Amino acid sequence: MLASPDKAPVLEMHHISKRFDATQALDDVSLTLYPGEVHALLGENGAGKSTLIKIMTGIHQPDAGEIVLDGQPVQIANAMQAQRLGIAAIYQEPMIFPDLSVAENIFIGHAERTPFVNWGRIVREAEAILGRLDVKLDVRMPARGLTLAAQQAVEIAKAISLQVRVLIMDEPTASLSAHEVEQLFRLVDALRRQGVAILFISHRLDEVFAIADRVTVFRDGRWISTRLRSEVTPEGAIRDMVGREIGDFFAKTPAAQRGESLLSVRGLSKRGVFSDISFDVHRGEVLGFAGLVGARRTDVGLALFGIEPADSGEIVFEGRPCTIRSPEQAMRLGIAYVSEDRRQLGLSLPQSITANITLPLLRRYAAAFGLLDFKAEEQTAERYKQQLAIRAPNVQVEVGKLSGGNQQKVMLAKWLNTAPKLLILDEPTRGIDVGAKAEVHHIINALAQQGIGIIMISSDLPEVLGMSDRVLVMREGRQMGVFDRAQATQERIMAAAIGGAIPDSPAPRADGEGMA
Amino acid sequence: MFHLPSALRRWETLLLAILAVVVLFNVTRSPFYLRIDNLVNVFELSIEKIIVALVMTFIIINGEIDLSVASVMGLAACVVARLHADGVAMPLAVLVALTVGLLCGAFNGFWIAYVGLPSLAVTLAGLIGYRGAARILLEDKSIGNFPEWFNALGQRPLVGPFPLALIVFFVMLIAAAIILQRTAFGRYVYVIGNNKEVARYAGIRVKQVKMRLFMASGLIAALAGVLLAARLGAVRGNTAEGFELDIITMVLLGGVSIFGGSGTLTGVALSILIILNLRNGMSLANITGNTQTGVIGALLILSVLVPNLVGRLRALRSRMRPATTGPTPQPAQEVEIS
Amino acid sequence: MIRLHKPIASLIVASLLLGACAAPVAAPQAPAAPAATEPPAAPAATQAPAAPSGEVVKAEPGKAVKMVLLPKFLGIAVFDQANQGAQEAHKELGNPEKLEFLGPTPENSVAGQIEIVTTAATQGVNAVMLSNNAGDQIVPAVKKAVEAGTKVVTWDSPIPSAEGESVFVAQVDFNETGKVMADMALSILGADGGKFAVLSASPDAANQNAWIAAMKEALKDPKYAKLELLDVVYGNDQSEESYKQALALVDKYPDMELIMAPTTVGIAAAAKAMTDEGLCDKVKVSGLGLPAEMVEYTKSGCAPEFALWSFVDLGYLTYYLTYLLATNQIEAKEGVKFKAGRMGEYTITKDPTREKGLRVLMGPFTVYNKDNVDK
Amino acid sequence: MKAITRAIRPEQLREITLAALIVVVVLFFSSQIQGYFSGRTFNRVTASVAIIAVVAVGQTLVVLTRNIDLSVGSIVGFSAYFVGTQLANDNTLSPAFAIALAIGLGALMGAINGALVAYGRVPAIIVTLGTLAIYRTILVDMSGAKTVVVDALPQWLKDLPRTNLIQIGELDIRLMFGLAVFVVLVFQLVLVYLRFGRRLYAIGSNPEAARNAGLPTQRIVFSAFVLCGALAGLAGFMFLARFGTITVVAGQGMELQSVAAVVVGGVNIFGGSGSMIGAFLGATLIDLLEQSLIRWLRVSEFWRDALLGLLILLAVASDAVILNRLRRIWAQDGVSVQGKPVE
Repeated sequence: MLASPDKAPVLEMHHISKRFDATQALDDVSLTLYPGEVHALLGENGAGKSTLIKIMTGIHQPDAGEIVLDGQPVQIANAMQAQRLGIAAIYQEPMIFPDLSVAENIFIGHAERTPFVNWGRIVREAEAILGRLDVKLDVRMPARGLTLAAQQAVEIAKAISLQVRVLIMDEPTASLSAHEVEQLFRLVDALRRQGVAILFISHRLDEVFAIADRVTVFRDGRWISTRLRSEVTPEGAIRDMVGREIGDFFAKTPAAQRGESLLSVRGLSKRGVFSDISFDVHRGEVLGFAGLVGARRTDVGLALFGIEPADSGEIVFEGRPCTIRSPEQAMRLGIAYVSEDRRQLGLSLPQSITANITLPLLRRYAAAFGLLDFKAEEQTAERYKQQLAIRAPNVQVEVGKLSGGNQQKVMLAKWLNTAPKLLILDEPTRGIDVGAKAEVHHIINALAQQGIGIIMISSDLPEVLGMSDRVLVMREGRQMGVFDRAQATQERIMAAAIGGAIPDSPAPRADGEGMA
Repeated sequence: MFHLPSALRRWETLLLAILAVVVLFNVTRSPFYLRIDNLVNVFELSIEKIIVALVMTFIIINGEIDLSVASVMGLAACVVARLHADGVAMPLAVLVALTVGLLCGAFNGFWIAYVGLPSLAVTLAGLIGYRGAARILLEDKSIGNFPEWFNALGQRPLVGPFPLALIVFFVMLIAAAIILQRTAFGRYVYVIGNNKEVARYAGIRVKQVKMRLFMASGLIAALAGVLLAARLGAVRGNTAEGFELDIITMVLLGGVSIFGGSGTLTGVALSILIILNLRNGMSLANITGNTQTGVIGALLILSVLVPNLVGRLRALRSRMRPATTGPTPQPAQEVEIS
Repeated sequence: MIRLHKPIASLIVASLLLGACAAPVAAPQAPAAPAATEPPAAPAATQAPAAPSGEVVKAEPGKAVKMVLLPKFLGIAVFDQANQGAQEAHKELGNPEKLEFLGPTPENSVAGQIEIVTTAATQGVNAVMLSNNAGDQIVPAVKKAVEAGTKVVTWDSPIPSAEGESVFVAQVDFNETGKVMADMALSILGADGGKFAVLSASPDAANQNAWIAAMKEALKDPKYAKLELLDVVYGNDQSEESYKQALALVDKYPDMELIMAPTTVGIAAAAKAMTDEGLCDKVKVSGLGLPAEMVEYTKSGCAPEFALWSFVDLGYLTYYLTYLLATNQIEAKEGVKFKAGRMGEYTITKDPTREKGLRVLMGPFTVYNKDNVDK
Repeated sequence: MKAITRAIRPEQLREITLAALIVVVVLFFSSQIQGYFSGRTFNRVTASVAIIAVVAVGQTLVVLTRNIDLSVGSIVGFSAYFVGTQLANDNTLSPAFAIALAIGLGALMGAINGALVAYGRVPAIIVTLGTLAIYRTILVDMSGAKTVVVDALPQWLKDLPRTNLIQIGELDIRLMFGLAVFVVLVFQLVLVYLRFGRRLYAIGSNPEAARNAGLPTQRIVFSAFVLCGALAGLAGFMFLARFGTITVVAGQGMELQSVAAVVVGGVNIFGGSGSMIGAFLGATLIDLLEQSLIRWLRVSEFWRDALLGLLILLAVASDAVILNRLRRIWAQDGVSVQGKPVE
């Protein structure tokens, strides 16, 4: 299975450098891909992975260096040419056309040799490819409204339809649940057997070790190491990535004793979305929400935050029954919601770090005549910049220019600044690198210890298991059970999430809130 | 190789340079340009448009558009005239006209903010509908003979050489700049214009902000309409017809993105100065009619095109030279900093 | 420089004219008007009272006066014709300054006219010849211009309140226009009369409104008893809208036999609409039109009769009058007579169609029919 | 319900809603205006909607790509005037040449717009707001204020507007209307069955993804503007044929009319969705309302615009509300648009 040196490499990148303004994004890096290998590329955000991908797909041109395809030096001038050369990429943010049908999304840009669209063929082939992927979608429906996982599936189908020779997968699993990841891996395996070279980028080390043949690590735009999987350990890889040792992540200090009940939810329902959700969150507790993508966990979070209020059910917050119809209302109660989608829902990208952090409480910064106190705003931002170790030259930097991890920290700062009593975290570590992930986990831990109740929605199973005091599992809008830390195992949660029989040792305990 | 300091790449700097050229041209070409009465005229002749341009700046930064402003101006002027002709006291008539403007804005705002219709569609309907309402009020009549004090407000200097409308404009300019740059509301306008979901998820009452903006737009358009009535001393059904495109042109030349989320009042103020002085200069040089609008149209295009081309030329040059030299303008793609 | 001498000059002119007697309004000769109506005799009530002098002032050429001819907007044939006439007079009089022909765009007419008047005052232009499209909205600008020493003479379309305006050069008598329209209607519909409707420009068009009002007034005459005016609609001087409105009139009033359109755009669009829909036998078109635009329809019998005046002459006459006023050779006063080059003698009279204001009446109408339309 | 919602796609739903609104308008005015429900009304509306429909088709192409063309009115005027002048000077020019000239001129002006937007990267609204003024200025300067007069035009052109394609009883299908319908249908097919058409949607739907997918976005946007200009040029020719007398203000205001047609027709102003049929129905609905209101004796001339504005708003609103309602039913019917992996 290992890449055999006897095979000729399909793609070689030699001594590539690329600079943007003041940032040296890539500095003399080289990478070789062999047919039929899965080559994992590791590195913190900012290590230069994205830039390398964009050079491979023709979006950027290198300042220096050489690209060799099948032994021939090539110039990749644009995305179209990259496709023709058989290089395709699946990005971490799926690039779909919401108004086009699923089938067209798969075939746009390459299916037609003539100026005409052969609808019959497109639909048939799209169905065939998705069928192979084991994804059931009406390929004639517009892609608008597809979940991230479904979008990802469409992207993968598209790459497959391209019959690529080099497939770049930039965090394809970021939005997939464990079960979906397994499916994806089966697919990657199939592609590998067909001789496709796969450049696989992920922040989830367990996945990397499960699938990769070779592992290359970048740091700060430089090449650090390339090793066979058998020669590398997780610890070693992390050391290469961050240049230092990282302590045990995924480890919440268990709540010493369960605090008083902060939020109590009974029979929360929203027609057509979720129904009969009941649980409690106590002060200082992390309640994990596990489930497959599409299990409607986010919708429960949105209901609690008043974005998409529930139709029925009881919410008791700090002992007082209440209805939450709008985010302002939720904020007044002391609820904060950190969205899963940083770029679309979480941050105003062209605004500064400061402006983003102070946004929810902006009116508090109004001094005389309603004028904003810029100095106070900046102080707040500086405080969080230090507390959360946000890496940026200053707090006036546009948030859009930060790495994912730092953006995530800005989001956290934004909501911590509202001094929440209940913090809803939706995929708090999606798409951020190991180092940042550990830092986020430390922050969550610290917050819980301060007595904040936390709901953590996550598709990263090890994270859920490591960080939660209890785990609520949802499946297709229904609550499948609540597990204590002690009883929550990967197998049992997966079983609940996919609707199989839950292995019975140790016995699941109805947790006061009961099972659905 | 020429090196532009980064300040020069900013939109406002470009506008300032254009303004300097226009002023220089005017000064050298016409002996009348620098006369104080002419300089007052520069503003006075378009004062109502530039007042509305201020609130239009907010609307466009917010990611919306209001095509109905000119019709609201006309309607407010017609309301004043109609009520005056029917014997209503002038102050009351003005008050009613302002209320009507506010209601028009609220009507627009309701459909846009609460029903969620695109503002282009709603205000296009408003453009037709409010003009129609103005027609209903005045039919084929022209109403004037306003009280002397009312006409004087529009036609005579109030402080120094400045008439009321000009003072209103400068006060509003300062107020608008403060609101946009220094208050929570102004920040909301930007954030919503950039991405209204982010705003909603931050607990900002997006609908309320939009509603208020359109109400302000209606109110200020009505105020401008009343000022116009005072300046012209008479009102007809077609008063202020067609002003919307001029107003939008001013805002866009000011560097406000039509897609919302960015732009500054400094830019809009500069763009107003450019357009007004350019028009004045051309008028003084006896260039009128379509040629004037054509020149302004060309300026609008070139002001965006030229910096784009220069930027790409520089990018091209630097690409052709070996790597690690000078910085290249590459604003399009995000750069990771970590 | 001329402005400096103004008070003195006007004193001289005034004394010259002092004590003269009024003469009846001259019926000016319409040059090459193939089928002129009777010369519009001024109604008795508006007979010009005694003027100080009967002397006809002949323009002294060669004086430098800066003048601007300001049409409603640029790009329209009739205004260019007026400019032709004005340029002709300009050359005749040997004014060393340039005659500027400045105008706004159609969609920005009101604001544009105000701006041009204001700028002209700033530039120290001696006189502006204005075809007013802004109604009384232009008054403040005109007054300021007059304060600055710029004379404002209107032509084609006056300032309704006459404030600030020296004299209005009327192409025809506005009351006469109403009568001519009624006459044409009678002539087309025949002695039995019939029903007709008016397709006007925009509701804000002062000229058209005045003419329609005059026509309504004229219709009260028992002579027109059998004519019935059904409706007044507006095509906003746009081909598309006028065309639509003309057809709508046909649909709305099945027994309508004539569309009267006192606007060149409207009449052409209406005639085209009737032609396209094969309605010419049933519904005729008349009004004010440009011969070149109407040849087709007059010959086909769709628009058997329509009227207009010469815009070239209007520009020519306006220039003469304005030149005389601006050089202070005459004063804008009732009874003042002057000679306008090839067009002969004219007298400034009270304007009977407005409460205040003076006018010089050019006249007369030329009524066009199939015999003279293409000449 | 399920069967219906499965059979109908959202775009079609929009068209059905519009068609229903048109029926409601016709029924309402039939009860109000004598002799309204007749072939004559049909003839009036079809003859009048032909020109704006062609412009709206072009506008739709551009709007689908998340752009806008405000210069169409000036292009219509320019091409009507220029072709009119040529035909007036030389009556022997062939119809084919005249049409080709009109389309070519329009395409040229569209190409300028397109080049500035696609390759100059200037926002479309800025470019076309500018060329709206510039094209008109060139026309005014070029014309010397002369008017194209009917008398000077060749007979075939004068006859064109009254030429029937076919006549069904009282209903005249005019050649010009036939041409407009043909244009609508051709471009509807282009949108559905041509790679080019689908790419217009793709670009409007997600410009960044379109670039990443390797679509030649610049060329496609450029082509959309060229086609829009060409169609405006064709509309200019139709304008010339219909009105004969062409002054330099010809076509003024068509930019907003075409945008109104497109918006009422359910084309998303932010690109990515909509159809030619929808735009055509939108143009028809507006024209129908206008034509009906000017024939409605109950409202005076001065009430017309106020009512028209209100009705346009209601059309847009009802369309949006109905569509939302149906979408919700759709969702609750469980016609899933979620991608749920199945074991």
